Amino acid sequence: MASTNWIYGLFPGPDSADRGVRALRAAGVVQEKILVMSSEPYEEYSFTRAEHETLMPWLATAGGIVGGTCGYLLARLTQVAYPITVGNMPRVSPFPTAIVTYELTMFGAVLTTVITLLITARLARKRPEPYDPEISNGKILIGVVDPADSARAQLEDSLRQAGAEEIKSTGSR
Amino acid sequence: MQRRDFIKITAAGGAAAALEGCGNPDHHLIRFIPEEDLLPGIATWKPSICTLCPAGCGTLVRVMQGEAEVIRNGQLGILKMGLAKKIEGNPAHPINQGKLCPRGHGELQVTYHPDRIRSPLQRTGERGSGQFKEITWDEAIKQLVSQLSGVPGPSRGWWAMITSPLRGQRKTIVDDFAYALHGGHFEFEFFDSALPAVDLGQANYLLSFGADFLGTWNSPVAQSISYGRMRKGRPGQRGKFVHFESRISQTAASADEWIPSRPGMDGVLALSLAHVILRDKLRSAGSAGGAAASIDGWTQGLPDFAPEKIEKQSGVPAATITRIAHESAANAPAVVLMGDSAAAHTNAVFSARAVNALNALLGSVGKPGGSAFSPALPMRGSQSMQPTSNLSHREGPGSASFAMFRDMVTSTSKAPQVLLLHNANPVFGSAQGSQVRDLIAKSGFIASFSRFIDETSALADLVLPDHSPLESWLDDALESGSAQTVVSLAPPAMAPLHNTRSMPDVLLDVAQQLGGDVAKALPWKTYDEALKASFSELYKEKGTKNAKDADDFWSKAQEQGGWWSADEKPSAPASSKATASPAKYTEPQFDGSADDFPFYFLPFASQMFYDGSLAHLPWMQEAPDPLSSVMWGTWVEINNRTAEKLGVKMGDIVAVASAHGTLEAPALVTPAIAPDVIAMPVGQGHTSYTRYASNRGANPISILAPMTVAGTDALAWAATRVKISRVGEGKLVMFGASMEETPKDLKHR
Amino acid sequence: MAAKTPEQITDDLLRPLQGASGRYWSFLALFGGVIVAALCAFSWQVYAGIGVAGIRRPVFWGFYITNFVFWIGLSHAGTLISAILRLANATWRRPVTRCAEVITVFALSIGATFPIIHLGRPWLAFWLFPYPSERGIWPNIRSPLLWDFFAINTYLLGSVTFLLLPMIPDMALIRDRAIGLRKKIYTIVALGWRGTPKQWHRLESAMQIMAVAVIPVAVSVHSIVSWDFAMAPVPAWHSTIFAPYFVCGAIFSGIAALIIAMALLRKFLHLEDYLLRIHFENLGKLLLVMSLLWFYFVFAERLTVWYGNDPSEMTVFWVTQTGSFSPLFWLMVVCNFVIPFPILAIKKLRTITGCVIASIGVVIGMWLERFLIIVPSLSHKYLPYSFGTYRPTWVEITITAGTFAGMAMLYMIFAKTVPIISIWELKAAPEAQSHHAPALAPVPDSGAD
Amino acid sequence: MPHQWGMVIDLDRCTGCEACVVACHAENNISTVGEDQASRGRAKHWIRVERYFEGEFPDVKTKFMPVLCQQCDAAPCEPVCPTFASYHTIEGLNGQVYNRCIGTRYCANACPYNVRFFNWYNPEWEKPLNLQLNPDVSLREVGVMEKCTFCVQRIKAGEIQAEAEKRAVKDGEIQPACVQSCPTTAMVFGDLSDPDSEVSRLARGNRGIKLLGELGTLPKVTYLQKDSWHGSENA
Repeated sequence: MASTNWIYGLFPGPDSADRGVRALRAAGVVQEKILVMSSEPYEEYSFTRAEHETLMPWLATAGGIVGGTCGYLLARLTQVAYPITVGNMPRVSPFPTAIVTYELTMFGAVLTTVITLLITARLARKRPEPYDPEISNGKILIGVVDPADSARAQLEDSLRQAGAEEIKSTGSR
Repeated sequence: MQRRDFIKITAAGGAAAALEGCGNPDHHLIRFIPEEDLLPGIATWKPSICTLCPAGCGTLVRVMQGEAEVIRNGQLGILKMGLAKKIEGNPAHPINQGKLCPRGHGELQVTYHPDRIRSPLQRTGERGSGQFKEITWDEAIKQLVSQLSGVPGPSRGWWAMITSPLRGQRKTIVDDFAYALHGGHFEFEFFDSALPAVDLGQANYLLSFGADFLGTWNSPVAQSISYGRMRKGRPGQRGKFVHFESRISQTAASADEWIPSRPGMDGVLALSLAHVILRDKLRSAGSAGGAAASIDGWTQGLPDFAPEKIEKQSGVPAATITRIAHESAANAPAVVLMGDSAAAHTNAVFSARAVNALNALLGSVGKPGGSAFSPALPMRGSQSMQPTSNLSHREGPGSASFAMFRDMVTSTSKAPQVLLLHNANPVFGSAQGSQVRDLIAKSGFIASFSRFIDETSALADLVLPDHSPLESWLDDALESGSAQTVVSLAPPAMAPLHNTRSMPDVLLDVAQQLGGDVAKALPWKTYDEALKASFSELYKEKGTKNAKDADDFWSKAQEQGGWWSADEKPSAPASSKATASPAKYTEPQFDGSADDFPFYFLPFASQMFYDGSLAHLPWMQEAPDPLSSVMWGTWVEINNRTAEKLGVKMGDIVAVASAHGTLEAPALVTPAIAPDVIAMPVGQGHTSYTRYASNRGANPISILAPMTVAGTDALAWAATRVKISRVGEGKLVMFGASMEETPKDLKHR
Repeated sequence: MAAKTPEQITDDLLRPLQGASGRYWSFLALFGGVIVAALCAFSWQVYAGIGVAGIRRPVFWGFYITNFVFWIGLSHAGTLISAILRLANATWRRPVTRCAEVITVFALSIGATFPIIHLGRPWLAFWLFPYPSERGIWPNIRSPLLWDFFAINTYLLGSVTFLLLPMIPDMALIRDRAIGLRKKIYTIVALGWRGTPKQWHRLESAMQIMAVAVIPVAVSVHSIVSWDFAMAPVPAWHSTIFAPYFVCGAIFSGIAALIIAMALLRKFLHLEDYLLRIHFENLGKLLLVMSLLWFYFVFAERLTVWYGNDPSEMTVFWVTQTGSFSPLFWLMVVCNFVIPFPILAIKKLRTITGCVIASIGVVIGMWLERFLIIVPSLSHKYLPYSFGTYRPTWVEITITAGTFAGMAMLYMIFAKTVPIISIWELKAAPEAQSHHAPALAPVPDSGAD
Repeated sequence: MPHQWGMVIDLDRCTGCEACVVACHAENNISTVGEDQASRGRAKHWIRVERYFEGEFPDVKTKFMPVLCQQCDAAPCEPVCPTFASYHTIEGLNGQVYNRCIGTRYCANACPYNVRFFNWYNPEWEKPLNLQLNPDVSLREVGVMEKCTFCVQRIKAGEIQAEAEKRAVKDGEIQPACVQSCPTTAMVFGDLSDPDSEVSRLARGNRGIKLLGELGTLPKVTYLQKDSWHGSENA
């Protein structure tokens, strides 16, 4: 959503933010176009609800399995590839293999978790995104992406009525 | 009596074997040149002789091609040459049969020692300052010749040569040289050498009075080999070994029974054992023969030596003596040895006779499992110069002991005009060494053949460095260690590394330049010529069936490292010429009163340094002492209870003081020594002996009293009393940790 | 602190980032000096040979491995604790977690250097890594040192991410306030955080997963460290109790380190309103539990050895109980039990100072414990002839001091560049939000149209 | 069937003379470290003669026990090495590949017999002592563990020789330096896989024990315990 055309209001707190969101929805703005940003999770508020399902745990598990397999193969294959007997142990010794497998399982799980986070949370991206530093002063940003020019005025009103302290907008007019 | 004769008595009452000299040798002979066509990486084994102790083991030297940094006529350069890489026993050699003691390996480091003298040296600074400058051999020999010409003469006093005990052709050359030039040849050694061959291999019972026969005494490798046989060589038959001494020596450690006895009581104990044997009719008094005849009260059954009577003074329970006597009689063949400390008490002659009598009584002399001398040789092996202060009137060439040199210098109060030194370090190895040092320093001109600047050579005006044994021709005519005739011979194993020359070669050269009697007496150009001459004599005498002609005999001998024949039977030592006075028991005398000096002082030969002559070898310094595990240092052995009384802990520095000096060394607290004895290894405490030995530890000889074995001129080095006191904290460098705990695998069965 | 508004919180916690006092710089210089000294010592060791250290036959491991185990143990402070608290949803954890996790990351990185420092040929340390080399040689998977390699790397990744992820929103916060170069830097590290519900939620779930994952890793790491010893047939090493024993000891020392760190932060960064007595009390209780647990392990271990009565083990046993190592042993018991137990057990004494005193005792005690596990066993291994002793040289001592200085310095720098208490988590804490009511009104789902 | 090299040490023959110790130094280019380092426990003796006293004066018993690498079949030193520097050869030796060693010293800790020695510094031979070095044995640099190899260079030489002559290695043909020089023949070396070899026969004897055998390291060195005297007490 590399759009530079959007309109938003800054709300003092979560309650007004909630109202803002409801107002937008009432104005028929679809969820995808609603823009929310805050300096706190506010998980228990409805305006943050939409985003609550993720595959992350499953991906982590999958990553773990991949890591584990790599670990097992590394342990086993290196022991086979460099066949040297030590201390009367079997060529492929179970315990060490298990330990390495385990460690790399966890490694894989952790790594995938981090990567998944970076991707799904659209972190570490180059392209400019709509943002307002006021957020880190506790303000909550509620806005609309690519509003129809016709609807702009109406959206501004509803945001203001919801309790937005300030309305900002950019893009074509 | 002279030291060496006395030593022989300690052996088995034998007399020195006097041998006729080798006649006129023929010249124009091919010289043997050592092989130098070596393939890189391919080892060749060359026979040689170990010269590090008097045992005279035969060795094989592993020679491989290598690149050595050497100086040749003033130029430093890399030389591809055969280099000795390892020394092993010569399996063919009758003495050591392929085996070697720890010291034997050291000849490599003697050869490659960084502090070896690399060319002739002339003194520049004060005498003894150790400042020398390098000169050429021509200059060096010219100096020696000029110094020797005209001595002895009315104006020019006398001259002498001091060497370690020599054997074989070396001795011949030195003796003849000295005799022809009216000089004296004196032999110096601290510990005994050249003793009997003892056939332990077949012995069933072995009694040892102080003799460290598995470590340093006599021919340790030969004795160890037969000891091994005695223990486990004969299925189902294991000889017993009982050791009498006031301290657990490296040999005593292997004994089935260590019986601590008071110092100097060895003769008493021997006769006490004899007493029991006679009393209980285990042997008849007569069976002892001549050896016993010289013992006072033998025929009466030695009543004075009843175990009960001597229990107190000897410190050995009567019951023990009786038991040992019975065991030894019951388990023939039984052999009795005596040496080291036992032979270093003032009453050692008595002890020696007593032990011989016991040996005779047990009937082991000259028999398998007993003791015997190597058969006599048709070469001038060892011969004593008769004691006389007038060197010009002697019936023949020979050598005297160093003690006589001292007497001559002190009595005539005239130091020799010229003094030659070879392989002997009396300054280090004599009681009151400082006096000996002054004595020697008085000499007009001192030339040393030493390879290293030791305490004595430091006084030299001229140093004529000898080859290392591996670089020189060697020969040895053994008197001991084997039941058969052994003449060892070895060509150089490698070319000389430095600008050195073999001592006999130098003497022959000098003889030629001096001309006259000397030149006649020593007609050979080189040492190997002389050797070859003597071998052709030997061939005529003995070698005819081994070789087709003299040359063949000569080269065969070189290949196998000498000549020996199995069919030579051991010669039963001539039971001592019944000496005039029968041996009466005499109290051992000790220097210093028991009140002022409460402890007996017992120096002992170090397993690694022998008499100190090997202290300059890193391998020997770093090898842990078998008993103390001490490396790179010296120590004072103190009984743990005594130490407790004195408040001395392991490693504390203690001062050991005799009436003749004091030394300081760290204490080794051990249960393996009598509470009234302080023991100390000989070997460390050099003031000048290369970077590895100089100023390391203390030298026990330096505090010894000049006591001699009564009736001889031999030093009674175990006859000094000392007192000790704690000086302070110190450090012992030990490889092993504290030793009292024994892992259960080793618990004594 | 209920009084504190979000703005105040932000200001208070960002204050440390604005400039530093002369005292700060002088401390930094001091620690820096020690570190430089340690680096010189190590360079000297590499140049002259490992022989400049005091280790010798038979004590082939000394201070270095002691430090290795000690620091790895210390690293169990943060991640493990904060992970457990996070899962247990203990709200009081919020101000504590970050300064704990920082300890983990730094202690772990410091500890991980010691296996390399102690090598005879450190320049070949990379031979430990499993990579296809032209030599065709793979490392020996059977060696516990290899397990260490894997475990430590996993744990490092885990704890670093565990520390960094919750830092992102705070970085964004600073980004928005900073100017100039700082702004540029923080803009980068903020990874373009905007605080959309999606980001918030993903972050939360990631942290949940991490919390679950990092605990078993932490346990495995110290178990493996213990197996470095337990896998060798050395008296008093070859024991099944070692893994749990080490893990317990690790957490033990970790909490102690955390308490000390918190006390220092509280004092120097004036965080009296954030790091409250309750935090110290709770951690103190935790420490008390670990102290008892530790004592229980030590007792169990000794008891088994004593009844087992194996000669070689008994040698080591007596050497530590009554022999040459006994002073250190009993000092350890005092530091780890006799001092902390009463202080932490008696409510009156369980003050901040009390907890700190106990913790200092524990840190010292646990270092001694590591030392006493390694050295007495090695110096009394089976054959009495080759028993030996060990004295550290200035090299080992300097390097050890250097690592402590390093820890302090890293911590100081961190505290000056990142809010040591997670601002957003603190704001999000219920008590911080009490001033605005939760949303009750239902939200009609508008996703349909 | 590859050889399985083993050794028997008869404690009843051993006199603790330490010929083996010096022979080993000479054969294997073991550097001497000097007094200072020796005092810090850095002396290297691949074979040592342990000496133990039992009892108090005058009833003191002495025991010598040469200890060298026992070449265990289940060697604790091997699995702990991360770089395979210490490994098990086909002929049953505990090999030590100096070039692979990075100096963790783990093997030395794991070894119950303390027979592994570490190069704390680069070895030095003051010229011309370097000429004594045995070209068949590689030198070890600083930071490398070294140990008794049963004189593997001699074993290989013997095997190559035998192969060249198209014959099996004769019993007693191969001798490590220590065995070679032992004056009392207390040490016997040979192939344990050959039941008729002297070493096998002796190892089967009733005096045979394994040092610290209870650890299950399966040493290939057998000690024959000191015997006692069975002679008669009376004539």
